[in-house]
Amino acid sequence: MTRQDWIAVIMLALLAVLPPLFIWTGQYFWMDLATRLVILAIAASSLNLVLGFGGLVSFGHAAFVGLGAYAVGIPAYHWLYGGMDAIAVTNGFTQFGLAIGVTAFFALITGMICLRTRGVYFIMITMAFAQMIYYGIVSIEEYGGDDGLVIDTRSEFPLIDLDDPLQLYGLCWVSLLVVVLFVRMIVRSRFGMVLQGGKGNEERMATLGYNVYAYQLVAYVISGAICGYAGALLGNFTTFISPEMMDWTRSGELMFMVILGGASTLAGPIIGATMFIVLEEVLSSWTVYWHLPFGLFLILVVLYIRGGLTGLLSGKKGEGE
Amino acid sequence: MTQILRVDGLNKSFGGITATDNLTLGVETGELHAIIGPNGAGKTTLIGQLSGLQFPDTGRITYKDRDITRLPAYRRAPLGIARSFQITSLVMEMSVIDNVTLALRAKQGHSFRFIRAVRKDKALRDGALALLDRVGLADKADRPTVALSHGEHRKMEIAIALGAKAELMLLDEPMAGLGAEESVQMVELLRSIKGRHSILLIEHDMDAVFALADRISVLVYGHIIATGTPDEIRANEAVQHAYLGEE
Amino acid sequence: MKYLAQAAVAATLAGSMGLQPALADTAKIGFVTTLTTPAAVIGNDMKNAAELAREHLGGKAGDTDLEIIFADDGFAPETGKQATDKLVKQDDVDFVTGFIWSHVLLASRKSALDGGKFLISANAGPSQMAGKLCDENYFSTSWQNDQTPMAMGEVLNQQGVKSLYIMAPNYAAGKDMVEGVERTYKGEIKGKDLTKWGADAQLDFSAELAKAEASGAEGIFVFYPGGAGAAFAKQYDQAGLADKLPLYSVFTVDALSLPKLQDAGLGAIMGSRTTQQWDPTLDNAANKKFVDDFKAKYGTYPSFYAAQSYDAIMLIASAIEAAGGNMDDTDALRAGLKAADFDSVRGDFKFGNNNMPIQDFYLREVVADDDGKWTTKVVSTVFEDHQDSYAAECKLN
Amino acid sequence: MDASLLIIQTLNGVQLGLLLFLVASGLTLVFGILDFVNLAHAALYMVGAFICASLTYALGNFVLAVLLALPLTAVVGLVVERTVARPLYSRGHLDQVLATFGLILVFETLAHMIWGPAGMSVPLPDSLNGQTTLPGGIQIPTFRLVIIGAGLAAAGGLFWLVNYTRLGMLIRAGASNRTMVSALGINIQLLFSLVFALGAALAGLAGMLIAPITEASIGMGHSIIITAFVVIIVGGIGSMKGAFVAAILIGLIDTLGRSFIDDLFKLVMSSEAAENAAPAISAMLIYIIMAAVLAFRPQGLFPPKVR
Repeated sequence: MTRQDWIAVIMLALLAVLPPLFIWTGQYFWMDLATRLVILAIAASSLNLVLGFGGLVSFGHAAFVGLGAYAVGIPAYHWLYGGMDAIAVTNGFTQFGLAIGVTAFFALITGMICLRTRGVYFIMITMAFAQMIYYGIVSIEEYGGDDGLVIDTRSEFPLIDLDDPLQLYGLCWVSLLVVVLFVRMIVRSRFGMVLQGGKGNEERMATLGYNVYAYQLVAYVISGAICGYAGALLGNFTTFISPEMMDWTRSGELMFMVILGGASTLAGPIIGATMFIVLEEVLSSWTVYWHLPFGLFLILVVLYIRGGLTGLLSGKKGEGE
Repeated sequence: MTQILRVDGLNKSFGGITATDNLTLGVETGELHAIIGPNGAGKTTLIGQLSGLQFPDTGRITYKDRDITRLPAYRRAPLGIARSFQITSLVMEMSVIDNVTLALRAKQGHSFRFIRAVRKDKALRDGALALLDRVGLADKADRPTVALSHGEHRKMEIAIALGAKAELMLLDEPMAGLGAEESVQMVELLRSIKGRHSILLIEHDMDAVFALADRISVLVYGHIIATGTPDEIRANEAVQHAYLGEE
Repeated sequence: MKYLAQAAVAATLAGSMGLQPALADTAKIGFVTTLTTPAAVIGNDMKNAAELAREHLGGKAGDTDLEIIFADDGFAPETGKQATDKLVKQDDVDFVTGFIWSHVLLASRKSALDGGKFLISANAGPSQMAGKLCDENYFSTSWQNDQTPMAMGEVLNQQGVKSLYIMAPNYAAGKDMVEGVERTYKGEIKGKDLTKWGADAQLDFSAELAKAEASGAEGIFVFYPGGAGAAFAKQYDQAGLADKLPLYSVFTVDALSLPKLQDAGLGAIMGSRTTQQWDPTLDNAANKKFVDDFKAKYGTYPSFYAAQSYDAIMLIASAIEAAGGNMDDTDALRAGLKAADFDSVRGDFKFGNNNMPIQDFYLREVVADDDGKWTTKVVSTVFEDHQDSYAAECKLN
Repeated sequence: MDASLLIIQTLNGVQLGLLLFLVASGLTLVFGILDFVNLAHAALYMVGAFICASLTYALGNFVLAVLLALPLTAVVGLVVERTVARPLYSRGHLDQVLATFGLILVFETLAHMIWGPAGMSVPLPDSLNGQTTLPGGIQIPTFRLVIIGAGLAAAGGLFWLVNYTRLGMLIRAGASNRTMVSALGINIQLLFSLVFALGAALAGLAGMLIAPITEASIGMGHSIIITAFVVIIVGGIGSMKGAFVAAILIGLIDTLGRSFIDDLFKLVMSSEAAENAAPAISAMLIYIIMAAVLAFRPQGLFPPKVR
């Protein structure tokens, strides 16, 4: 275990212990924050797989989160109000499966086009696809369009009840743990080496005989699917979904979490999401002009904290994109 | 002898600039064929087309009697073509040995393997260490690539090309930026692998080229103006006029 | 031991959040409105009015202290819901009010009601919440969205406008407004445009105005609240449509946009007509005091948003007083709200079965006041004691 | 379909396209030469509009205000260049995107604090405020023609600057080969600062021109920056010609989409569904175009020759 792994372990342990304390002491709002944090950490971890380890700066990951959330909301909506019998279910396995399937498919189709481009073209085309989905959802009147959709019933799983905040949190936390371990496994596998090689030098990898495009596409699909899963959790948590979740600024926030915490580290996305939530909460309860210190902080982090907080904590200078 | 690589009537232009102009060239199996030419002669563009990172506008590239003109780079490598890069293009974030194992693993089928950690693969590691030993870098195997000197990076390039077990090695200025001492080492290293692989060497260092090459082609404005043994090239008037004369 | 530990942890947590233990004789009101983005201009007006109301009450309802906690919805339903969650779960307010936007209210509804709080809309009036989604703990001091445009539809009929072009933003209230005018208007509708809304709303209406003009309609009905109203009015003027395509608007030309339009010298807006349940010139003591003090304190006319927010605080105070300051007696509080026993700035009104106001609607006209400031005045009463069309769908009685 | 309506909408589309070009040209300049992704370009657009609005009230004259606001916006651009942009030139695009995203938040909040949330209307002189009758009896707001004129003039000026001046030569050289320019012994820092300031002024000009139509408001840059990026990506980053063609194309598609797409949809679906879907679909259109262009030409329509 490296020092960075230890930071991840400590973060996960803290996240396992604190929220039950919140419940115990009746701090339900803090519980909400912790749940949101963990879900965002999952999404940020999946973004980190492509952005940190793969060097693919996706500016459209919020679309995957949003799609995942709608994959929960739409079946629940039809289950309550009729129509579309094929997907009118509240079964959690079906809903989450749908979330993963839809986002993986969307990532595959868009990835096939996006990965043909490089550099800023890639940044912008991923954003463009996210905007397409955003406006696509806005145009679907039945699911509320711009107004969003209230999810009246959460996903149903055997044994656990997501209406209970602690159980919902438990599911999110276990999911985060699994995702972090999964990312760790991938990064250390042969696949992960090729992915990181492609980030460092794509031409080199090609002349060695690696079809970098295929590896990147697979990584992109995996990342999109995990984000879709995070979105399904988010939908269950907020019980309200709207196209706002997919706005380009949300994608920017996810990127910020990864960079703030430290790209291409395991702990980075968790720390980044934590800092993000804390900053947002503290600053916004302090002043309505909280975007000012928040923006300044963002600029300072980018300018001066290369390698993110994980880099600072582990005493090792990260790469910093 | 048979030709391992044959290039016929290759043309490539960017915008209005012709980088490769009706270029024809053959590399015999087992020879070290050097290409020299002044700056901007189109050497790197040529190697790009040979390795498949760029595609020619017209013309034809044959490798072991197979047309590979439009074959992408990652499909040429399995056929036995390896290249080194003029501007060092190692994966700086990775350790020295990881860079080399990447080359070894490329030969072992696909890498869509998600579960097992690669650093635990003993056989791979041994293979990579052996290669690093050949270029004299075994003791630095686990250091981050970025920490090595320029000369050592060039040696890593050679190790990686060797690791690819290539039949044809395309070497793009391996001496570039090396000091006198390092150049001598590199010449020795190249001499040690010469004969076991067919090599197309692009190089500025005339001493090295004339010491190593079996045959030399002279590239000027994207066109080969002469091909021959080192002695023939030295004696060639057109070459002297177009190239050596300007030095 | 467990309780001790629990208390210690709670104290630590609460201490770090700056929480104080809730006092029994304080009633907390959460006020969700827009304080960022350009729409903050509406939010600030509402906030000013709520603070004025508290001031007029002396900070107390009976013996109970009133505390108002303002929260920003960022002009977006998701953020608004989060703000409501925080008010409910962390601040543990007794009432949640405010709500400019229908979609924000719809998104926040469950958070407030499931948390056992009273929800009082000071503006948004989505049709769902007047009908199927009505709730015994949900009240409104404004209107149901359809009502105001329905009044306008009636005005259009009276004035013999034979065909109409409609423009509104593409969100819950925009759709309700369109539905409202279509409900009463009997002429031909030549065309309809729903434009992008939200933090990056479409504000350049060149294409839509050109379509409207080409449609040959005799009038144009629009709903563009907040800053978009001023932008629309300007382009309407620049396109020279004042003579060709008379403007009939709801919630568009108001005390927020008029000063701006006056600064920009947009005379074309003078005389333009709009319907509303309230007007600064309404002749009753409560309104006079409200408008005069608001002007004195903030230097501008209050908008209808302000009037409704003022009423919301007054309504809440009247309910607390009726319940004798016992914040745990929800039934008494509910009955107090339902009675609407306070001096509303719109004059008397009562709640229908769905807790929506049954009230008069007026036709208003843009005029200059004695000081030359642009404002509105009442021309006539369009509806008396008007109830919204969704009351029957509500299961309450 | 009504011919005169089509003409009016085409003019509206061209006007929108030229505004987009003003924003996009600055972006593509900064991007092409400095290799710097500047999301904060949106903030400069907003800052230009607010400065111009304030000056219009202070001076009582819109035209004068624009002339003064242009250099002021350029100065704001210079400050941004010095403080935030310069340290990021050598970094990756990711850092640039994030830092300039932060700048947007800072600028928008500052604007909120300075000018209030309400936004400012910008009054026009009477001469610009009415309508103009074009041949064929088509009436169009005069100021929209002014925007078209100003946009074309700015485009012309830029083409002249880029193609016939020494600065332009450096800019073109810089767009295709940065090392070469620095090798020429040019004060590259100064060139970068100038280019950045020029970009800021162009964005500001666009903001100033749109303000009298909508108003100067916080958040006004939010949607246009994304569209402007679409423009330069479709046109090919660094290409002025590409930016121009793509801007006009996207302006036309957006405007004509908004005007006619619901009529088209009504042919295949209920009129209600068409009216609801049309606005979103026309908003999607430009992204669909972008994806399509990049799918077939990953470098955009007019990629700069060598990079």
